[in-house]
Amino acid sequence: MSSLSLLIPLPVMFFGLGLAAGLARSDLAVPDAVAKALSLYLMLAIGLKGGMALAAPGASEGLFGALALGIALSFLLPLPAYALLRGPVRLDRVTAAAVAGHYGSVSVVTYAAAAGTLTTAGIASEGFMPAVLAAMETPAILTALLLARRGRQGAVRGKRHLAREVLLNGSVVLLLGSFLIGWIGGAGQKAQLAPFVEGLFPGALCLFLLEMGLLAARQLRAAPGRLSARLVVFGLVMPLIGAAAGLGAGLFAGLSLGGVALMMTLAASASYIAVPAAMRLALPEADAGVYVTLSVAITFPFNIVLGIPLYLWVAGLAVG
Amino acid sequence: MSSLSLLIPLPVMFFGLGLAAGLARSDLAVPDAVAKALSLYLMLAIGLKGGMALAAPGASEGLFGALALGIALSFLLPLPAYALLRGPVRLDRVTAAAVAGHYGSVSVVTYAAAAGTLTTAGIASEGFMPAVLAAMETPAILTALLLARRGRQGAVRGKRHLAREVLLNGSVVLLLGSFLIGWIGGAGQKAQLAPFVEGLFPGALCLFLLEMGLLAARQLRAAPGRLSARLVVFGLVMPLIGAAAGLGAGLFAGLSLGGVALMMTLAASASYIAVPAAMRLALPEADAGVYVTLSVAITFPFNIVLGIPLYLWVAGLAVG
Amino acid sequence: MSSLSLLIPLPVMFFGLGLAAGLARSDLAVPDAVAKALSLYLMLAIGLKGGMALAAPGASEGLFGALALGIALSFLLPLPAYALLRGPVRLDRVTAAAVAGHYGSVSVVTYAAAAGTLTTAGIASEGFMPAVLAAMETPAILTALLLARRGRQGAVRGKRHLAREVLLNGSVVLLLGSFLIGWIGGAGQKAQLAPFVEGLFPGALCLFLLEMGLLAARQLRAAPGRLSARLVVFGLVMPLIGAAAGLGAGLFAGLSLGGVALMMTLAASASYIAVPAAMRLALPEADAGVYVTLSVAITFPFNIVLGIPLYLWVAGLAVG
Amino acid sequence: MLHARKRIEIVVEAVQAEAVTDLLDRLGAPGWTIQPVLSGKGRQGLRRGGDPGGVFDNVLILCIASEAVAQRVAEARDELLGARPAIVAISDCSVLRGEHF
Amino acid sequence: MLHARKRIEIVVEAVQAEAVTDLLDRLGAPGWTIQPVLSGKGRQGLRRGGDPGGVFDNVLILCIASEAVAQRVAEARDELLGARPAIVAISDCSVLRGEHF
Amino acid sequence: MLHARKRIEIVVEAVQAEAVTDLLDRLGAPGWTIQPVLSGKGRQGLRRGGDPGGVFDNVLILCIASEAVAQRVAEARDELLGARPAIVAISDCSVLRGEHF
Ligand SMILES: Nc1ncnc2c1ncn2[C@@H]1O[C@H](COP(=O)(O)O)[C@@H](O)[C@H]1O
Ligand SMILES: Nc1ncnc2c1ncn2[C@@H]1O[C@H](COP(=O)(O)O)[C@@H](O)[C@H]1O
Ligand SMILES: Nc1ncnc2c1ncn2[C@@H]1O[C@H](COP(=O)(O)O)[C@@H](O)[C@H]1O
Ligand code: NA
Ligand code: NA
Ligand code: NA
Repeated sequence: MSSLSLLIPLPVMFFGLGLAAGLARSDLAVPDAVAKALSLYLMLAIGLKGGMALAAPGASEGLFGALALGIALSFLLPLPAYALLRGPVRLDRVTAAAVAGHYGSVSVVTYAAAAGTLTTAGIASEGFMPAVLAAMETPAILTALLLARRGRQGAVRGKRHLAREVLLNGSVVLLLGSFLIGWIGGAGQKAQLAPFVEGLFPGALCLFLLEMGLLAARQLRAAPGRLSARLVVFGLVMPLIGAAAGLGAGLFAGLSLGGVALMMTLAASASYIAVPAAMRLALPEADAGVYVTLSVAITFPFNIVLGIPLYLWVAGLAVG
Repeated sequence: MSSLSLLIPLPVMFFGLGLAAGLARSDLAVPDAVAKALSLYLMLAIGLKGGMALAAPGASEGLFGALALGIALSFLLPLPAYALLRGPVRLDRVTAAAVAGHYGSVSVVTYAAAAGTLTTAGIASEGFMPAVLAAMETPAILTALLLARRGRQGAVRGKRHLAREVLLNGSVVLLLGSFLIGWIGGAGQKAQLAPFVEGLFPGALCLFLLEMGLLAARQLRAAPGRLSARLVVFGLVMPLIGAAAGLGAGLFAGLSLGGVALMMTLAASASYIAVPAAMRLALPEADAGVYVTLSVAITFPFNIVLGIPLYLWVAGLAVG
Repeated sequence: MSSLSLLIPLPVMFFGLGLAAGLARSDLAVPDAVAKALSLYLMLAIGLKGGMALAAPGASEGLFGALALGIALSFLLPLPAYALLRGPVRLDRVTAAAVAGHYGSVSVVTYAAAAGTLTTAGIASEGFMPAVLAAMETPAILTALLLARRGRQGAVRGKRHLAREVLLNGSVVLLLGSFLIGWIGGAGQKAQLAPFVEGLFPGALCLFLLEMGLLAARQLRAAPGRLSARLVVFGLVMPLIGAAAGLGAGLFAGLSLGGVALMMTLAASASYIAVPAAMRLALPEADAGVYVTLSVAITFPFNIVLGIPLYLWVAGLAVG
Repeated sequence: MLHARKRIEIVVEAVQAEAVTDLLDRLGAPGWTIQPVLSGKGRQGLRRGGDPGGVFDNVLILCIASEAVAQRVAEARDELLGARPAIVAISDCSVLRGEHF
Repeated sequence: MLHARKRIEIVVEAVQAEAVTDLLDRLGAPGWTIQPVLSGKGRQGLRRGGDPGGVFDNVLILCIASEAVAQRVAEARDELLGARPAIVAISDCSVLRGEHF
Repeated sequence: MLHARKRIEIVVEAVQAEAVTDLLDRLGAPGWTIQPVLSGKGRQGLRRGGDPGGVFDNVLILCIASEAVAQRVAEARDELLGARPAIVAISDCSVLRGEHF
């Protein structure tokens, strides 16, 4: 039994449970408010923990390089995604742009799963990685909009909302804010916050992945005809392209083994909260069934089941 | 003071607080989403903890016997219940069948309270008891439907939903799923999950029992004329019949003291989530005010206040 | 960095984060059910912890004096508040009465922040202070109603609800109930409940203060013209008057340094749950935009940022 | 088969909902349904629920009743307006099972 | 520009909602919307949702449809009433984009 | 005592709600109320809210307004349909306190 458990981390098994329950049409459900609470908790804990780690002497070395490279990845990764989606996948322009935006941005839970795997394996990583996570959330939205508007007239609808969505997105604010608070104030209060920030983390991740599995199943059942075989292939190949780019960026920034693995994971992951909401607002013509399903039901499980161990292995070869 | 505290466990006092607040019409309330979250948490923690315990060498001995006996109890206990309800209590057939179904099934929180009492008293129990809990949830629903249809024509309404409710009921899926995950993957990650699975358990139980007390009060106030004196007596006697059957099954399965006490508690307890929902769907003619109130406001408090200590004492005599 | 962290406790920084996010119109949001759950948790934990502390030998000395003085403060503090609001602030009678009621009552989160500061600083306080907190919640409501009705005919609307609101207010019931349960039953189960009651406390407080910051920003944005400069000054001066009265009461009751600081904090704080709801019901003519905004967006931040350190310093001078 | 009835729709503060439904009960309404409201705008400006005291929460109360009851509700104007409803709108509808309303 | 349609409003137990919407689908309704209900009163007395099994939860189903569909719903009385709705109220309305309904 | 008004009911994606209420404000509506939606079905098939990004959440916007405002809403068809509402249904109602609407 324990050999299986070495292969599949416990939280990932809860994703499987949720997926199986949802596909079998069980009435198991996690209330929305609980899912939102877990998501707030994960961001707060990731931010605080990173900020506290950064308060250690010398820990901020390399921060700005990693931030700049992360932001560049977020801006640029939608370009190969868009090329694939317009070329071989043959998606309409607006939906292709919207999907591309998801792959430039990141998934907080995928990051959390990777961070959990590192913790279990006893591999350290740079304390500032949560800041990179936050910085990569929204630049891709702008690239997606430029791609969608290429050669077309017409203002973006709901500009005011959109600006808020990009600059003041709730995830970004909470991640960066908790990170700063942990950095400024955390050193002295680390022990006091440990039961909340560290003790609860694995359990909360299990519960949230259960909900992600249920959500993935719901998307798969709601949109059976929506994902063509080509789209599914894209959802499996694009993370590998992202991971390769993340590997380059991580090595260039001189990150540690853990840091490179996290950078690969970030680049490989696709947004499932911030970008869908922004796309729905800015590009209502794009098919939400496509981008939500692809991100949640194809790329997300691929990353947490196969991707993370793969990225960790490759990072080990490259750094070690 | 401490003498009272030895008699009444702390979580049970929170049930009393909720009941008193509700009967006095205080505006104290636990939001639905929070109650659902607590209920999900309790099932996940019970399942994981049991599964991890089962991963220990030799711990699965007796599992199948206990499972089979638990399922048999769930199928059969509705029969004496129905006989009492149709005979001395003089309930209409359909409501009698619906109520009977509740008493074959089980209550997760009653189980959690009993497990908490065992932990406090330092008494061990078989790691597989959460699987027995899950297995006993739904067989009773089928017996209830057969009793309701006896000698009558007509298909069950909403069959498709009902099959899902019985086989893929959310509680069953989450309990069994967490149990399996704990079994397969838990050994190595026990320490990491302990703050979540064990540290939070007593507190979460307190909060959930507060909500159960508020709910019991709401039911008692909403349905003053609904429970005849005979029904109330049934709600106090039926758990004793169940506990006696559970005692027999536990001894026959060769369980330890703790295991026998839990088996008695399971057999004595009445469902308040899965069975009410199934009955509302399948037997809309049955009076939901009767079965919910009886289960939540009579049998549940009886079990947690008097039943559990009694069953533990009797199990001690029988096993010791 | 650590010098700033000594000045501003971590939870207070989360209030700042929420406030900033809200004022900048970020879409960061804490679901209602989560805010309610956190509020229930804080009250349950404060009550239990106090009750358990009181179970220690000799710990109840001075309880009744402190209770009586707390109740007297709650009844009387609305009088100077009303005088200021009718005189220099020139508020209409009914709104003035409603606002005055808020300042006689207390804020559970302000108390929690003060208690957290004491814990961090290693300063002890009387175990019975949570009972004083509960006792001070509602007497001020009655004074507010008397002030509003002065010289006017006419029954109070919704009397039945109001009586419940005053006597059986959810916060009062949960605080007092948990306190009693902790007192009666806690001694033996302290260790078992510690992860829930103590381990989670700082983290839960951070999350709740984030929500309070968002709420304060919402109020400030919704009611830009509602708070005159004079009202804002009142919202900053009245806590000082309350704190002075609390200082006298605390010294008179013979409390320790920590106890005096808490008594000052209680008297200085303004209600933001129980009293607003009661006022909306009993005095619908009063402007809810004024009293909610003043309490949540002016007095609350003043107390947690400047007030608590000030009260602690003054208490040190007076007691030490 | 279909019977003509009135459909009464009232938006009111959540804290006042019980006062309104008590009035409907007294005026002989056969039933009512309370629905949640997320936010709204009226003479007092924007209202968004969800504050800790529930002070800014509104609800919508729906009541299907006979013409006679609707008449009485309209006539109980003063008492009804004492609960400060934001809207009281009445329209026509037909119901299945007229015996119930 | 505006097209006359029927507005069908059904209050029913949450556990029966799918039975009702399945019926609406079969009778050719172009769509429907399910809204939450906080509490209500009817012949069975007070009903307040939120119990753990969801047994006392109600929902409100809104369906805008053509006269013909509304007719069929009224005629499917027996099947509809099998789901034990508390209210089935039908009224007139006009819609933009008549092609969709 | 009762004054004739129009009842406008719009089902729309939650992310577009503010665009619709801004339009209502500009067209002179005296107020509006936003209600939650649990799930629904329309031309795009089943829609169930509650995904993390809120992408599939719908809301129902209710607006009681004068005939003139309702007219303007119907005429603002193009702008309104830019927000892609699923339903825009208008019906008759009467209100207490006509001065407010
Ligand atoms: N004309 C209207 N149409 C729909 N809802 C309204 C209207 N006027 C007011 N409301 C609702 O009633 C609440 C209170 O209105 P008021 O008291 O006028 O500010 C608002 O927040 C809206 O939810
Ligand atoms: N006349 C009515 N107007 C509005 N809602 C009603 C009416 N009658 C019943 N209801 C709703 O339907 C539910 C069940 O009604 P009943 O089955 O008659 O008890 C009630 O709890 C109300 O939510
Ligand atoms: N005929 C209808 N009656 C009631 N609600 C509808 C109707 N058509 C659509 N809706 C609602 O509008 C949403 C979106 O519709 P659609 O864009 O047509 O898929 C659906 O999920 C329903 O909530
Ligand atoms: Na990415
Ligand atoms: Na049983
Ligand atoms: Na005060």
